[in-house]
Amino acid sequence: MTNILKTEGLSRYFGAVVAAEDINVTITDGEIVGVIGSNGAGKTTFINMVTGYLPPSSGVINFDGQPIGSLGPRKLMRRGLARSFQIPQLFLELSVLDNLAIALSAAEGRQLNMIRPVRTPERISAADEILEQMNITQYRDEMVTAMPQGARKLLDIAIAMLGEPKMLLLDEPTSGVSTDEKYNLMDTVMEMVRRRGLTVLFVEHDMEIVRRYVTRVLAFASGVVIKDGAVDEVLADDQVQELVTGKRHQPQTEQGDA
Amino acid sequence: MLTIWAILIDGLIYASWLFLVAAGLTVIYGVMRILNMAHGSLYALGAYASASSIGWYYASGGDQLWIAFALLAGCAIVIGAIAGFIMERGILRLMYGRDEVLMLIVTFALLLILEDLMKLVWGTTPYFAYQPYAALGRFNFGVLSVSGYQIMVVGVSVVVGAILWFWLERTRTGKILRSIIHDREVSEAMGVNVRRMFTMTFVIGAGLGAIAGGFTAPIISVVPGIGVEVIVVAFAVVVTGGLGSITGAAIGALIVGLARAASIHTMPQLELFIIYAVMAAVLIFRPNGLFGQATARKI
Amino acid sequence: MGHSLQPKSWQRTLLGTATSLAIASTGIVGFAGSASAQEATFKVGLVTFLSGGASGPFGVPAAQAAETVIKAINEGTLPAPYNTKGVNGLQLESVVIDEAGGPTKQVEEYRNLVQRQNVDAVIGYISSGDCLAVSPVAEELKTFTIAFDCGTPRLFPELESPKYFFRTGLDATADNVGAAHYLKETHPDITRVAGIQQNYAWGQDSWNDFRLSMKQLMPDAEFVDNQTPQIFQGSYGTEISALQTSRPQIVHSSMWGGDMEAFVAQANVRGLLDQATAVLTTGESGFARFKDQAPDGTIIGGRGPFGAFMPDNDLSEWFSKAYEAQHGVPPSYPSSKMAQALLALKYAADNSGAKGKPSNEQLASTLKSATFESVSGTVRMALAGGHQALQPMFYGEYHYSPETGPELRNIRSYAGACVSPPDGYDAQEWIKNGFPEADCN
Amino acid sequence: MMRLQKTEMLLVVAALALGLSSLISPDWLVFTSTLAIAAALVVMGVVMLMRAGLVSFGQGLFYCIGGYAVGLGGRFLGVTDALALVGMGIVATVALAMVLGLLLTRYREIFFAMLTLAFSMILYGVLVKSHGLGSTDGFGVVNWSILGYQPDPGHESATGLWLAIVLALAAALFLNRYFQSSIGLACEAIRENEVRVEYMGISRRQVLYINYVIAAALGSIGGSLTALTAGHVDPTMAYWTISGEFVFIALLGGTGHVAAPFIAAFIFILVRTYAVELFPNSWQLILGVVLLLIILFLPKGIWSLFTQKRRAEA
Repeated sequence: MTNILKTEGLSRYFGAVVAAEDINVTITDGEIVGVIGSNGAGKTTFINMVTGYLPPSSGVINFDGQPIGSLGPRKLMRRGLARSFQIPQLFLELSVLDNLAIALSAAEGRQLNMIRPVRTPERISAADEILEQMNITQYRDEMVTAMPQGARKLLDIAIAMLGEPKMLLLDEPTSGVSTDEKYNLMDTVMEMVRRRGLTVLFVEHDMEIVRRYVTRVLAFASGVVIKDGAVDEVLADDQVQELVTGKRHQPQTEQGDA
Repeated sequence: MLTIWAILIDGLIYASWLFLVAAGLTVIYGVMRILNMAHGSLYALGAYASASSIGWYYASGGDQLWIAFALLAGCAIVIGAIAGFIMERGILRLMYGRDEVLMLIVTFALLLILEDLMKLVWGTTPYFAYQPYAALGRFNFGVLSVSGYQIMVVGVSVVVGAILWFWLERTRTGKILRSIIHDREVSEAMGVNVRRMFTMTFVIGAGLGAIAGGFTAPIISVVPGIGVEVIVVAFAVVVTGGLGSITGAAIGALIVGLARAASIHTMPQLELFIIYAVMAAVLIFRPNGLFGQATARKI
Repeated sequence: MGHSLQPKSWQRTLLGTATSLAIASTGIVGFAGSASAQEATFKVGLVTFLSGGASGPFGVPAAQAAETVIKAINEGTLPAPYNTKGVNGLQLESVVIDEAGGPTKQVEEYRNLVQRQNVDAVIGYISSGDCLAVSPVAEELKTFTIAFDCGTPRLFPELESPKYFFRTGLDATADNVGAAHYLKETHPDITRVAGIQQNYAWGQDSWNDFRLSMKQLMPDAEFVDNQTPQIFQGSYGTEISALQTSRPQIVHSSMWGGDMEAFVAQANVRGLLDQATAVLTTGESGFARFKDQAPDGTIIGGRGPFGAFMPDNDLSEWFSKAYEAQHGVPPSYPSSKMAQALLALKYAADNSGAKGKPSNEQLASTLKSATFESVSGTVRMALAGGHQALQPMFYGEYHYSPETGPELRNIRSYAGACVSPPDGYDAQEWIKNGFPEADCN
Repeated sequence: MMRLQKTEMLLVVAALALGLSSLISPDWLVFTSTLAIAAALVVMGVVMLMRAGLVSFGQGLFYCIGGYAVGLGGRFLGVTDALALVGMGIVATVALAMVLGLLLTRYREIFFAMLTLAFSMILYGVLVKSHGLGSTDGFGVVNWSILGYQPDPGHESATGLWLAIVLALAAALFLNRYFQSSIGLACEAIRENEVRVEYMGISRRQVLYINYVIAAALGSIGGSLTALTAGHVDPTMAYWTISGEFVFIALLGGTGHVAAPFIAAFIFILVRTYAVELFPNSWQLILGVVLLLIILFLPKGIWSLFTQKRRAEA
């Protein structure tokens, strides 16, 4: 079992605001790790740094054995680091099929073609297959705007999984999804994850989901990892209960990385 | 040495004029995210209003300078505000939420319309209201001379700038406006009546454009097309300084003004594109202008 | 861009647009139909600026002059020799087109006039660019065309063997050669000369011609500065200080219209015109409006014997009266030049010897090298192989008093042969070589 | 796929129809059509940029270079073959666009618009200053031939129209494919959401760069055709109001389909011609009102009238 992701002294400040401080995390291949913490605890900041969207103020990130240095999301994606988003990042004015078609075409990793149609038979069937697995086929030719939140989340995650990533970061996959959809959604996602044998790191507010799907948990509070360990142990921790699973909330600092 | 003084003086004078022209543009953009191409037409409108009113006043035997100035400023502001109100309520209102650049085109259409409307109202013969300009005489520094009126314009633009700054930074309305500038959704959520603020902002911005025209009228001869000439220059200033920032507009105006004065005194042949060169140069090093903030999408 | 609309509204719009398109298309057909069959009348296209900065000082006065003259032509109320109704008996009908939009658009509009509107002749063009672009088309379409104002000396040199294209005015060379002559006679001992020109071809050509002429006529004069503000800039504060720092005695300017008037007013207030005398090659167009803004002694020209420089004769007398009666102001030079072009058309038509409507060929051959009476006196089409007028150039000093109003003093005229290069000479070469074949007495 | 083929066939048919109509239609209409097609080519470029979410207020830059390439090539290099002249324009334009593109692909929205405007205004300034090229008056274009065939006087316009049609058809067929292609779609994706595009592993700047350069080339072709047809070039081609006109036409047609720019250009030029003629004093007003109505009722342009139905089925 090798480390796939390793951060050392990872910190990020927005002016005086501490968004993340001295985060040292090691994720080994095949792990499914949950990240919990109240709003502004630094979860998304952490993911943004790891995926190269947000340069750290200090610290080192190693992915798959090499430091990511100043690589951006694009280069990291090519190295096998994919992510989904808290707010699904989709092409709203394009059809669902086109969203997948462009993603598939990008995932092939070749120079984009300017004459051959993006909707090749192969890509169409591949897209249909994905829509099948996510059972959102009915939206195939709709614009994304026509899809409910849950379906958008699924599509967002599906797109993240294209291009054979080694590791997948899910940013609050169930936020904004109705409680009855949640579990189907997570089941579908986890099914696909298992089939691909991905390492997953996912941010989650819903402790039920966390209990159910992860083996290990990182608890964030005001930018610091206050606890890192097995699910039950972490969720049982008083500090965690006070700062995270409790009702206490801190002001939004995530404006910063916006 | 002489030239350097000349450059500084002329640069300052031109900069203050630029600021007058650009202020309304940047206020409107800052709050409403509309780059108002019709701003030039509002400027022309103000110029026509003040030129014709002053012309009428002197023609009917008036000779009180202060009345002339009262007329000049008054007519310009009033007509500008009215036009602004009509434009905002009549047309822009129907377009809110549309793409930023589409709004640019909408105001481009307004520009075309206003240009012809003004022609229908005022005809095409030049209006010439030189009396106030002549009345303030000049100050001589050796061979150099500065017209009193130009100095007054400098004063006017300083005052306008100060008022704007106070209004935005020190008043309650200003606070609300800044909240809108910072994040429209949130302030809407916090129950700010954004639409009313928009109307107010646009009317004020339009008024500013008209004032600029009003105070320029006595210097120039007011003819069709003067509006179109100032738009791009004003744009350049505002973009250089950073869209939506009063300070930016002021600094941008100074930079452009001095650069232009310098080129006219030293190498006149560059004058035609010095403004664009400055803008391009600034944008290359500060992609959002000197005081502009980058806005990235939240994820 | 934008966002989708509700089906209802777009269906409505669909209908709306469809119908409007239908109307438009029928409109086209309608026009195509009505365009032909214009026998009883002679249809002339008038192209002049109706929008933009050139409309006020030039375009509209010219259009108003056309209105006045065409009315008189059709009523036969012009003085002799034009006291017959219409042109060669045909009522004159005019189509007015805005010259704004640049040469490409003007070429398009010209073709529309000739090929769709079926005009029998075209009179117009203030912008040199438009003249240069339209003249070859006129020749290609074999349509009798008179340029009434545009001043570029390149016009005929670039149009080899013109047949249908005429210019009833002088080109810019004459303005500036004339100005130099006037300075030599009236200000023999000046040494420091500066200039301020709008930054485009007209300004650049004018300054070149003036500079070269001065080198010939007043070799001691030194050129201390030339400012080139953008056209329609309006405010010239910086340029004026730049000029002041170079301490000129003469400031030559080919600026026209609002720009010229604004510059004069500003330079006057700033004291530049106390230090230096302005020479305004197009100053006449501001004659009626300067009031006390132009200091006495300011030297102004009218691009020939036009406007205030019109000689006293029946035609000019009639024209000044009729124009002022109808439009409230005395005619400025663009008005006179338009009148002259229309008179040239009437002359060509009346003397074409044609039965009914004269052909383009008849009109062209009649006007070629012709001599006709005009508001500016007797005009000889003696340049460019008979396609351009040869006329004297006038300059004078502007004086104003509230009582008597504006007046011209110390007017001097220079024979056409003195200020215009003979055929076969490039204008600038002609000046550089010391005005060969010029006849200045 | 099927629809694609159909579009292409329709384009070819339309082109042939237009070309043949030139045999019967009056000369002014032939001339106007040629100018409309030339404008449409430039507008295609504007549309390409719009699909990527960028509005250029400086497409006149390339339009002007195309025009001047024709003028200068004929005048100073003695080139008279129309295709060669157009080609020179394209080469010059692409060279410049490849430099500017490096910078411009970093900018969006207003800043892109203003920078493009600035660059074309700088060219305008340079041309106005270049006295040898006639400054603002510009200069005439020499009589041109095409592949050795010298159109005899009076028939230039017909030949010009055919040339325009051929070039425009080629461009349209290419763009039709391009819009369906990976890069074409990537452009729309960038307009919609750049963050996702980056996370997909697509280089935004590379895509925008390619898109920008192609758009520039189209602008140049349009300029060259205009110069060949009108027989005159002058700096106004680079003035910002001209670029504004192209944006105007682009909005009029909408970004929905390659045919839209052509329809829009025809409508625009006809509306303007009749407005200028019927209301010589207020034609700008009419254009303004038309533009407002379009934006108000057809935010996706005239083409949206045709597409509403297809969207539903597709």
